Amino acid sequence: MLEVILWFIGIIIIVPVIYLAENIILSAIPGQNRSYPIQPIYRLIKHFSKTDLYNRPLTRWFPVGACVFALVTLFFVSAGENIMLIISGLVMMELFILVGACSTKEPYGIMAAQRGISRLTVWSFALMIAAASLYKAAGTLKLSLAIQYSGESILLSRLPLVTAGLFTAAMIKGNLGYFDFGINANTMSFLDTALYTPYGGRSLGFVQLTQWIETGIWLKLISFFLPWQPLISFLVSAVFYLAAMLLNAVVPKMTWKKVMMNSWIWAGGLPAINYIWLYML
Amino acid sequence: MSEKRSASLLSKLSGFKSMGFELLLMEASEADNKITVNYLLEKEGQFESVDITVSENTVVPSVTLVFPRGDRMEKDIEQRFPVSFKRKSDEMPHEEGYSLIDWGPFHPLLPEPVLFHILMKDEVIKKASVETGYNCREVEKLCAGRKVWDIPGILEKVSDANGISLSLAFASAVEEINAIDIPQKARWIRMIINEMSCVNANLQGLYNTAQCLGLYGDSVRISKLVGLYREAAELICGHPLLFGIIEIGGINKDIAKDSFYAANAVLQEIENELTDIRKKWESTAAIAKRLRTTGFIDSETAMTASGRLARAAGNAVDSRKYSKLPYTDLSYTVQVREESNCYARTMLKFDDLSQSFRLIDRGIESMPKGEVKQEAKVKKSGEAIAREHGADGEVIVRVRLKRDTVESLFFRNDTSVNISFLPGCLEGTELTDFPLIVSGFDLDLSGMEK
Amino acid sequence: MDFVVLGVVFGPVVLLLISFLIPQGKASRIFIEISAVLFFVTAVYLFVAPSSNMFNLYIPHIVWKLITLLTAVFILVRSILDKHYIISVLAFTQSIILAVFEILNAPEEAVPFVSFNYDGKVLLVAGSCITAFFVPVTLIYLKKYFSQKKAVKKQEKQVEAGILLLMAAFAGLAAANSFTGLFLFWQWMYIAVRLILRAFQSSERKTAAVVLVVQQAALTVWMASIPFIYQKTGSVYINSLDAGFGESRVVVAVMAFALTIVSGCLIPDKNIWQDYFSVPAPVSGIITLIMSVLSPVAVLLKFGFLFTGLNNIILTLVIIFGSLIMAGGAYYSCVSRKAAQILQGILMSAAGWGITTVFVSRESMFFTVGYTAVSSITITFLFACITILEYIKGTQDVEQMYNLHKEMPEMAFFMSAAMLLFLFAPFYSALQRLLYVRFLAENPVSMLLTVTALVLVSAVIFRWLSVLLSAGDKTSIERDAYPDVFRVILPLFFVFTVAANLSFGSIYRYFRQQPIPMGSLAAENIETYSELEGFLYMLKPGKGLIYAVGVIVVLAACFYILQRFGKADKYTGNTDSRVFYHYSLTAWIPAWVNPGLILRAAWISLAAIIAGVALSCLK
Amino acid sequence: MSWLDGIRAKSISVLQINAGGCTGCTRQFQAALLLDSGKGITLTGNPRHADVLFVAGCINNKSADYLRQIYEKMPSPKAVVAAGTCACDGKLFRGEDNGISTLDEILPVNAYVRGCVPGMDEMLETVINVVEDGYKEYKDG
Repeated sequence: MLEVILWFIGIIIIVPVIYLAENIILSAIPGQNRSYPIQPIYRLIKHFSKTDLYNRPLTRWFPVGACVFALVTLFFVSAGENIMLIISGLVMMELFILVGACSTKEPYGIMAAQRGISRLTVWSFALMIAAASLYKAAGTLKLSLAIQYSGESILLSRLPLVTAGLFTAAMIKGNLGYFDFGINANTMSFLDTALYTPYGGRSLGFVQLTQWIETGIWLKLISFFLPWQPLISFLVSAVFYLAAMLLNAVVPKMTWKKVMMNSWIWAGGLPAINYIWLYML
Repeated sequence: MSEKRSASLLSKLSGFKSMGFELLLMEASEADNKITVNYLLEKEGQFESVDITVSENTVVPSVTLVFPRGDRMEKDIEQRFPVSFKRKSDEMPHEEGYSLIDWGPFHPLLPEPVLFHILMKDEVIKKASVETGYNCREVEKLCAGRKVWDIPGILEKVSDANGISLSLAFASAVEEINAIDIPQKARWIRMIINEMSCVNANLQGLYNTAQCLGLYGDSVRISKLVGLYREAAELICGHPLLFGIIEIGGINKDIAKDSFYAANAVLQEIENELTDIRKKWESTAAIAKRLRTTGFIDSETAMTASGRLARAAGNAVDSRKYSKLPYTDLSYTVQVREESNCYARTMLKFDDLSQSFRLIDRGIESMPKGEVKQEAKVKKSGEAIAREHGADGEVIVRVRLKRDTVESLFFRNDTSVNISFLPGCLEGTELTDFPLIVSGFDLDLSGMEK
Repeated sequence: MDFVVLGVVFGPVVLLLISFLIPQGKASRIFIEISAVLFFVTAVYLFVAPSSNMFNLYIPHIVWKLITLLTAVFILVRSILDKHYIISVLAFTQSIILAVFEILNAPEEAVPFVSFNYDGKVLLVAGSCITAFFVPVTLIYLKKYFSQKKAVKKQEKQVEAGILLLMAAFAGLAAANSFTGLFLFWQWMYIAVRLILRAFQSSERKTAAVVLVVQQAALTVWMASIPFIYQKTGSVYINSLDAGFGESRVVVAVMAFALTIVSGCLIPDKNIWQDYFSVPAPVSGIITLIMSVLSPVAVLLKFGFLFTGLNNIILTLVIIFGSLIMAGGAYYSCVSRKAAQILQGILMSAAGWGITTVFVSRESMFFTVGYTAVSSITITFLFACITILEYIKGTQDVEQMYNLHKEMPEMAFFMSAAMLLFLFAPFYSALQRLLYVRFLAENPVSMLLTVTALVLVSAVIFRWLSVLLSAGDKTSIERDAYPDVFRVILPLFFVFTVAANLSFGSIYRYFRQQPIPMGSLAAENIETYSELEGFLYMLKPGKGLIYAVGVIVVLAACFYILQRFGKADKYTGNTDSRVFYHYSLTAWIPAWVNPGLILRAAWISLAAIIAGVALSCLK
Repeated sequence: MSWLDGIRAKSISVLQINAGGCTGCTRQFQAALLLDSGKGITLTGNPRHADVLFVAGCINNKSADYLRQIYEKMPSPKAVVAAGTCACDGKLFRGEDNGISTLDEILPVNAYVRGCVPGMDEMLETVINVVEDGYKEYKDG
């Protein structure tokens, strides 16, 4: 139980750390904007200190629900629960955020929700195929049982593409690099993702908190497939994610349909290929 | 307005068109409940003017049937005078399954306020219409009746992109009427200032394009360059936007050659950085592909366009040709590309920038010594049209003077021609490419709406 | 033979005959409603009561055969009158074979001719509840529909008769034990659908006719094959099949499969569905539910043992076909904007699920039965909702449901609750169980197709939910347009739906307590399988109860808030909210890719391969 | 200055709007953000994410309505900064009947940055001070 709690805290902490690292590195690079090292946290506090003003009453409650679901899912992840449980938790969380965005009845909010739904098909497909191949490779869906296989680097050797696909799905969720589903072509920074157009003030704070936790969940999920000690593989996946975030600043944005194609090819195709390939072994 | 008159008007205009004339500007004036619409046509520097006088609230046949570029000018006239033009309306049809959304007037990717109504399905634009008038200040009205000496100070603040060129054009128009010939050094300095304002405008355009491409890093780099440019400008005349230096009869203070050299050094720095960015954009496949696949305009449409839009379609329009500034003493080539898409326009911006840098450099070299200002006596009344090289094309100023007060002032830039082609260009494109295309048109709305 | 079974099978027919006597109008509607309820009650009785031999009455086989013959002859006459000569030729052959083989040769028929096993009972309850709750809504809707269309009373009567016959045919299919029985009841189904389609002239299209012809052809082949089967096995009793013939059982199995697919019209092709789509929402719903979802599963369950013994090739192909139907249904639910069509697609997907998993193992069979029953009940509920919507608002467009929570809050709440209940089947429980299903788990292609289908279906439901839960400004309907019958039926139906969703675990348990009827199957890793948790489809109702109650409470709170503060408060300066239509979920697919075409190519080639493999087994 | 204002001042999202006229002031501000004194200030395109509304240029009747809408969409506490001569007192372009109004006729202004064009550091200092002072509204005298 203690271990679970430690993981719970660790996963919550790691994501701000990633943001800080990104901030520090970016501000060190010449030609990037200067910002305080812990500006993300400042920004979160600021958002929570503001009111939110909507013409739709429910909009400010959906993010709270999403945040709750994220916390529950986080608990499941750190307890190494059944992966399907985690998937359904993530899906439910996404549903809340999308419905909130849709319920503002502002065109750009609805557009964001629409893209979110399209996005959902990709990453949930990736996750479910990953679950299937995990079962095929390890014979179980419980992550806490699967991790012993990963220790002997069976998982990574048998599911390399699934791992890659999962990482791509994490990038999709973070609107990173070529997988940016943002509304206006320039998403100012990672925490200001344009997919969350209709949210503002406190509910934006909740949304961003949700996104932090969610990113942590993804990193932990990916780390289950990596062969090293749990802590080390978690850190490794975090470092990969940081690299993706740094890449984000120099990658041009595309139309969301091209993004969709890319996402299907990379996040949907790789695990599928790997899954079929499992039978060839 | 009777069928017969309108038919005769149109036939007259199309006759001029067949002789190779192009519509330069449209102007209207009101006198005792009669409105006179004046079509000024131009062919290689010679002007033809067609007038038509109608009573109030009449419907005048639209010139767009003959000269498509006249669309925007007609709208301008409609805004100010009680006449209307028989034009196909850009009302948005409401269709089943199509979303109708607004873009703007204030959007991070729109440098100037303008409102787009977009009819789209699954983010593919079916029809788009532009609604302007958000930065209309009625500058012409303000200028009418003022003393000549105030006008350059107003005009240079009209727009960031073309302001300097406008006030230069005004100055040269006034000087033409009063037969003032200004000292050589002043002409050269004016030329340098004009080119520098073009540099500024094109840098802004590139910044906007980088933003539309989602290249956060590059946009930051370019806005660093803008900062550098402003340093250079301050070195020359103590104002980051070169305001307050142009004056009738020259420029209002002498500028030491060293400060020009210092500024030029900064500009060289900018140029090196720009070449780096250009290399990156040309070599990165994703950027080049996206630019190439957006914003295509077919050639016959582009032929009637003007400025950079026309040059991107292989139509070598030399906007420096009719300038009073000593461009003719320097040899320069008109930058032209063939593709006529966003890629061509963006690369032309780079080309124009490097050309401006070269012109500034040689201008500084071959700048004569001597006075920069001579006593200007503005006594004569009269009318003159002055054309000046602007950032993305040509600015045209038409002045009527009564002694030293401005009786009427009219000016336009190329945006008022090119914006007519924007909705047509937007149809069938993705919503995400839409700001990119708009930035490719480099609209100078504040200069257009006055 | 059990009297109750006979009642279930024949009751509707008798009522049908009576309903022709009573005058058209309110009376007959009430009459049909009563019969539907009776049907439901009897089915429930069958389900709970142990098969009672108290009042048995023996019907000699000759009666059945004569009924069969009469049916065939009826079709013959009818088709001649309609100038459908191909069909008449087919019907003629059928009746000849029947006359020669069944009556003259007089083979030993199945004893009893109709009886329910446990799977059949569950499906019967599901189907009968659907009719009980859905038929009244349909009838009220049709009254308005026909009055608008200025149609003659005859058509309305046709539809009612068709619905009654549909019930009877479904019950019979679930209960039939012999090849002749299957033939008979498929024919009834055919007649019923034909009746209904004829009522709506608009849907009398070419492809519809083609489909009907193909169905008749399949039935003729079936009929013609009975003598050979009789030669091999000496009986036409389904369960006595595995005795006797060897490799050619493959052919029988494939034939049974093909007949089910064709007569269930389970073909993932838009053109073929459209003729069932083009009739009004409720009618198309009833047809799809009974003809395309419940009956095929019920029939295939009978042949399950035939398939499990087969070689893996044919089984693999069949499973892939099932998952193809699943994916196709999901895809078509994605591309269509009308609520009815979306639900049709989801139903197809569910049917595909049934076909995919039905052959595989006893455990998965139990699960399949339950899943099919529960999901079809849930979707029927949604069908009823959109029917009422169309009745009141005149539109069933998903886009128009923005301010539903203002106009009809209870309905909006019911709909979204039902959707959420449905949503968790794919996302939590289904995949786990799919993974434990032996053949499916060893079948990457079908697994990928299945997962795609699950994802697409859930995306569609998401889109719908996000519309339902978002607030609108103005209400556009007057409340008094809302008939009181709906006020009564809808909550009842909702309660029943929730109950069905929750009680699935106990149904599952009920199965496991039953002595296994017909040819026993090895249930692989039965323990792990039954230990699987799930929000809904679990053994113990504990978690599911918590989840469902939680969902309903949360939703109720949401809708209360929407009701209370729903209107635009604070500021109204929101001019940028103009008309907005939702994206189609497949907008991102480039133009040169045509999924519909790919699907068509896939199912045609698959069918060809299956046929080839089957024939190659004939030595 | 309370601790909360201190934190807010370390992360300011500015929504800059060029209401019309030459784009000098907004460009100037973009360039100014690269200075060290511009630490923690980011531009946003979304009124719902913005803390400070940075308005420059002449405001005519048409754009005034949109400005009000944008202001309403911003979650409070929020500040409005008028930058440049045009927005502060529309001196040059303001005639009798050309419908140009200054910003304080439309929105409650928290701070003014005068000059054409204002200096970079001035702009940044103003924006930061407005937030540090707890979004207090500007009072004359």
